[in-house]
Amino acid sequence: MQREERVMDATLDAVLQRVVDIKGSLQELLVKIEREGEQGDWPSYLNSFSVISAQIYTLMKLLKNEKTPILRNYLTLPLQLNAESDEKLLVATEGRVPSFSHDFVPNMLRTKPEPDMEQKHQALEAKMAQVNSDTAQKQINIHNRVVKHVMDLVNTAREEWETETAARTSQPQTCSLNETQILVAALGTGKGFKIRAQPPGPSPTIQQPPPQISTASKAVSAVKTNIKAATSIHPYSR
Amino acid sequence: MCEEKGKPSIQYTRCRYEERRAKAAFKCVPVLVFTVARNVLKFSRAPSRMAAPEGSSVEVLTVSLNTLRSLRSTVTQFLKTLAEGPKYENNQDGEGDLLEVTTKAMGEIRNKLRELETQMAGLTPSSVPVNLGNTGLLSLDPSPDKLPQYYQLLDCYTYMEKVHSYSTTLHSVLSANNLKRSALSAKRRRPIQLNHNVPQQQVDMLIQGINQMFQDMNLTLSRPFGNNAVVQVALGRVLKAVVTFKGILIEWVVVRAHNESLLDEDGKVDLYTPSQYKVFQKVTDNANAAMLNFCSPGFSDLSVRSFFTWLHSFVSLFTDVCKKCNYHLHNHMPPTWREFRTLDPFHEECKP
Amino acid sequence: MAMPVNVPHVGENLEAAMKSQIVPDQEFLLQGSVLDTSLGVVIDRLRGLCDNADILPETFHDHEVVFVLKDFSAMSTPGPASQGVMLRVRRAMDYPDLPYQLRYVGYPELGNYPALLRNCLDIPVSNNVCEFLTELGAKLDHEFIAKGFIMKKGRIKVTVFKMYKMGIGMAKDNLEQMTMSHMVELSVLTTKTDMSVAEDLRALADQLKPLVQLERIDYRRLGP
Amino acid sequence: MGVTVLQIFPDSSRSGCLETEKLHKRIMHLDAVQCGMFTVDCDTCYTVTQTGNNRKLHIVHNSETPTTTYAILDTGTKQITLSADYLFDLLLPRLDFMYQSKKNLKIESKGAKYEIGDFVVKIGTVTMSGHYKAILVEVEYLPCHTPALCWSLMREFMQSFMGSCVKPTLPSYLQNRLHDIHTPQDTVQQYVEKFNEIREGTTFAGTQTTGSGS
Repeated sequence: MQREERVMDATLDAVLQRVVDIKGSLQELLVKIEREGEQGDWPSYLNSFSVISAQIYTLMKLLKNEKTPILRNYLTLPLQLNAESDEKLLVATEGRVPSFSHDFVPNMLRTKPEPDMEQKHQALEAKMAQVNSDTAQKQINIHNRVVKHVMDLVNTAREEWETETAARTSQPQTCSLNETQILVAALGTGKGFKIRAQPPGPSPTIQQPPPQISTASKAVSAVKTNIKAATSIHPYSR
Repeated sequence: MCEEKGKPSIQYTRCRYEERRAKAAFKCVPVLVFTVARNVLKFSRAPSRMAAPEGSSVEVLTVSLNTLRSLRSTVTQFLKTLAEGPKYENNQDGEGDLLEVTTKAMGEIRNKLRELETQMAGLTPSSVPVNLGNTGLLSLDPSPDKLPQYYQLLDCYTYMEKVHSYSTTLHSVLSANNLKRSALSAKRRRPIQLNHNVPQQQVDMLIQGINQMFQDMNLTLSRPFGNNAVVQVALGRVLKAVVTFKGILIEWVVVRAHNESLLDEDGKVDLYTPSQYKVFQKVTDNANAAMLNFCSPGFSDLSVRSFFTWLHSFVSLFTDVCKKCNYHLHNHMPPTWREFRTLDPFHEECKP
Repeated sequence: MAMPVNVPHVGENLEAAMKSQIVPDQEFLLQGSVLDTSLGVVIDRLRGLCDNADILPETFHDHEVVFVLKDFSAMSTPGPASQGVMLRVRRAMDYPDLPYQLRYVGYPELGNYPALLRNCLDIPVSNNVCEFLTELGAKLDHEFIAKGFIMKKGRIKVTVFKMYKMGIGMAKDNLEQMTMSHMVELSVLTTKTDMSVAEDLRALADQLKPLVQLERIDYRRLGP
Repeated sequence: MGVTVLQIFPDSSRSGCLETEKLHKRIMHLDAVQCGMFTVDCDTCYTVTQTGNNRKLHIVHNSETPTTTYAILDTGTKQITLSADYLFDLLLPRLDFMYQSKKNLKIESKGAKYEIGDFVVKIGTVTMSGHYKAILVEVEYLPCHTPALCWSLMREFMQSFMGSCVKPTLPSYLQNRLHDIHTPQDTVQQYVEKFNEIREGTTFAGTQTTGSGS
């Protein structure tokens, strides 16, 4: 019993901490929107959003954690109901809730269903009493079958959808290091450009005297070797 | 029995047929009305354009205006009948009556229209209608009451045209030798040509002709403002010029150096910016003077041609020496003046 | 004496500028590449990040000819004389009226900079530069075509382009692409005294992160 | 940019300032307006390699085109003029393994600039590493761009204040480019030509009464 309570306390503390974090980031974002408005920096907005979504994600993860007791199984019991304003509560909620009353938590303090809900409930009870048990059983069976069918449909749809999103979230390759290196080398040293088919003449757009081309291939080897040597000698590095 | 039954049925079908025809007629009424109204509008506008009618046709014009008026009233009558229904004077069968009245009215309209058309054919259009260019689109303004720009524009053009025609007539009268009767009558017989309002083709032809006259002078014609031409001149490697036309009259000339652009930053022809060089500022002044000197309303083709011949003589602006002082320079200027007839170069100060 | 002669001539101004180190001759550079298939995504992302997001990015189509200037007769001696200097001539094929660009790019500097730092001179020149360089003693090394987009964010220049080898006869449609990727370069020109802008460069690179890996790559350390 | 003609003004007194003073007075009589100064300077780089072909690279700046550097390569057989941004100067130290400048050959022409109508006259005193060498007069006629068209006109103008030292024939440089459009490069090349003459002439260019225009 003791242990369970301790776990509960710890969980609640953790949840509280996360919620405070989220609240903080939200406030930050609000202040930013307030202050910068449309002049705001797009990347910084993006940053804020990603921070918030990450925080929400950790909160959800915490709630789904196996060690976390299932909170919905616990009852919340109002211990004290007071219409008068409560100083401590006011401080605890940063001035938002002056008193713990029906106005703020109507559902939690409810002791009876709503009147029309109660009426409906009674009507159904009465109807149930009238129906023959055989027919009732049959109806229940049919209903179950239908529900099961629908469940199957939903499940298959979900599976399909999940595989699809999984395929999408696994980032497709957008860049390749190998290609980057090839390109950088080509840009830097002309590697890949120089080994080329001998053009029949000077390029028509930039005027070069034709003898230049024949010597170009000779220059290749020389430059290459020098580039390797260059790693040790940096004439222009300061 | 059979016959008796058949007869009413035939009658009945005839009735239906008439009815259908009438309905069909009514259906096309709006179209017809529209056409008629448009024609009426067109005709009514046409006479107002005839700014300078020939004396003899005034009567015809009055008659046709009268016909036009009666045509309009008939159409109004017809539309009124359509709107209010026929007047039940001998009202037995309503629909037949309406059909009858409208067909009658339409016949009358047709007659009037035909009459007007024949009269219109008798009228000779006074001149080429003013080519308004894009401003002509103003007439499409659906609410001219708010901004009567189009009509003001028309008035303005008409006024200008009158001024031009009067001045042209006056010019021919004044330039004629009054002592000779024959001169006067000969001038009167010539159709008066309005120089500022000529078809584009005529200007194109003229400029093309001049372009072929000189090898080293290159003329490019454009119409950046609709109807009126702007000619860009490149004369050898000496100078460039922009000549602005109004109809076939030269309005303005700007001369610039060979390396100065004829276009402004937006790529449009720059009509006004003067050259930054003093020589070409002087030449611009002289060219405008020459343009005015050569202008003669009766012989506009000739005046344009002689102006370009004169302008072409500047091909030797930097190489010619002054006819009088035999020097290139006077006041650090080459001879910027060309004599109108002989095209001899002179300095501004050595002008004869 | 007629008049005092005190026109500061051009060279003096430049020397003064050099002394106070305000000549923008340093370039920060980050390089990366993106596969052609993902080009659209990168362009969209960049449009969002860069200035003038509302208009389409400007395109360019350049022809680059690289010359090597060195003493070709004395090949054996070590040192800069045999190593030579690479001089790059760039020409906008889509805007023939623009001046040619002569570009000198130094070797990357050693040191812990956020981005690759190198000496860089961009000199607009008249269009007889190729003839000039040849007569100067330089030899044609290689040439290629670069086609792509250019954007800017503040002082940062962003180029995304594809390189093509020059095909036979160099017809416009006869281009052989280098790889299946577009090159992505972020660069900024700065002075020796102002290094702050490199951080901005890094930040922009981070915004592109999973799509493009932009790094300081020294081409001399790449494989053979 | 109009047509430019460069002329060495003979300076028999070898003092420089006396003659420029004289020109100044004469030109002021022609209603000239003095409008500032000008400088044209020229640095020359020589190939450092031992290989046969000696090339000269002249680096010229003209204060009329302050952001342009002219690099004129003289291979002996032909001249190529490159107009470049003045950043080109920063490139030169990177080429010093091939081309090195000799500081004592730095030569420049400095002086006053006058406007007379559409003419611009620049009277410059040429100094080589600080020593006075000669007087160079540059005359530009702005509205015209082809030497063939306006040479005789310009000759008349130049004779009006320089007298008989102006030869009736065109300078040889312009002779070859009679019908071309004149560019700033042509002006700079004429300067380089004159500078070379002045450098090579062991005596004062001014003492030769013929000048060296033709």
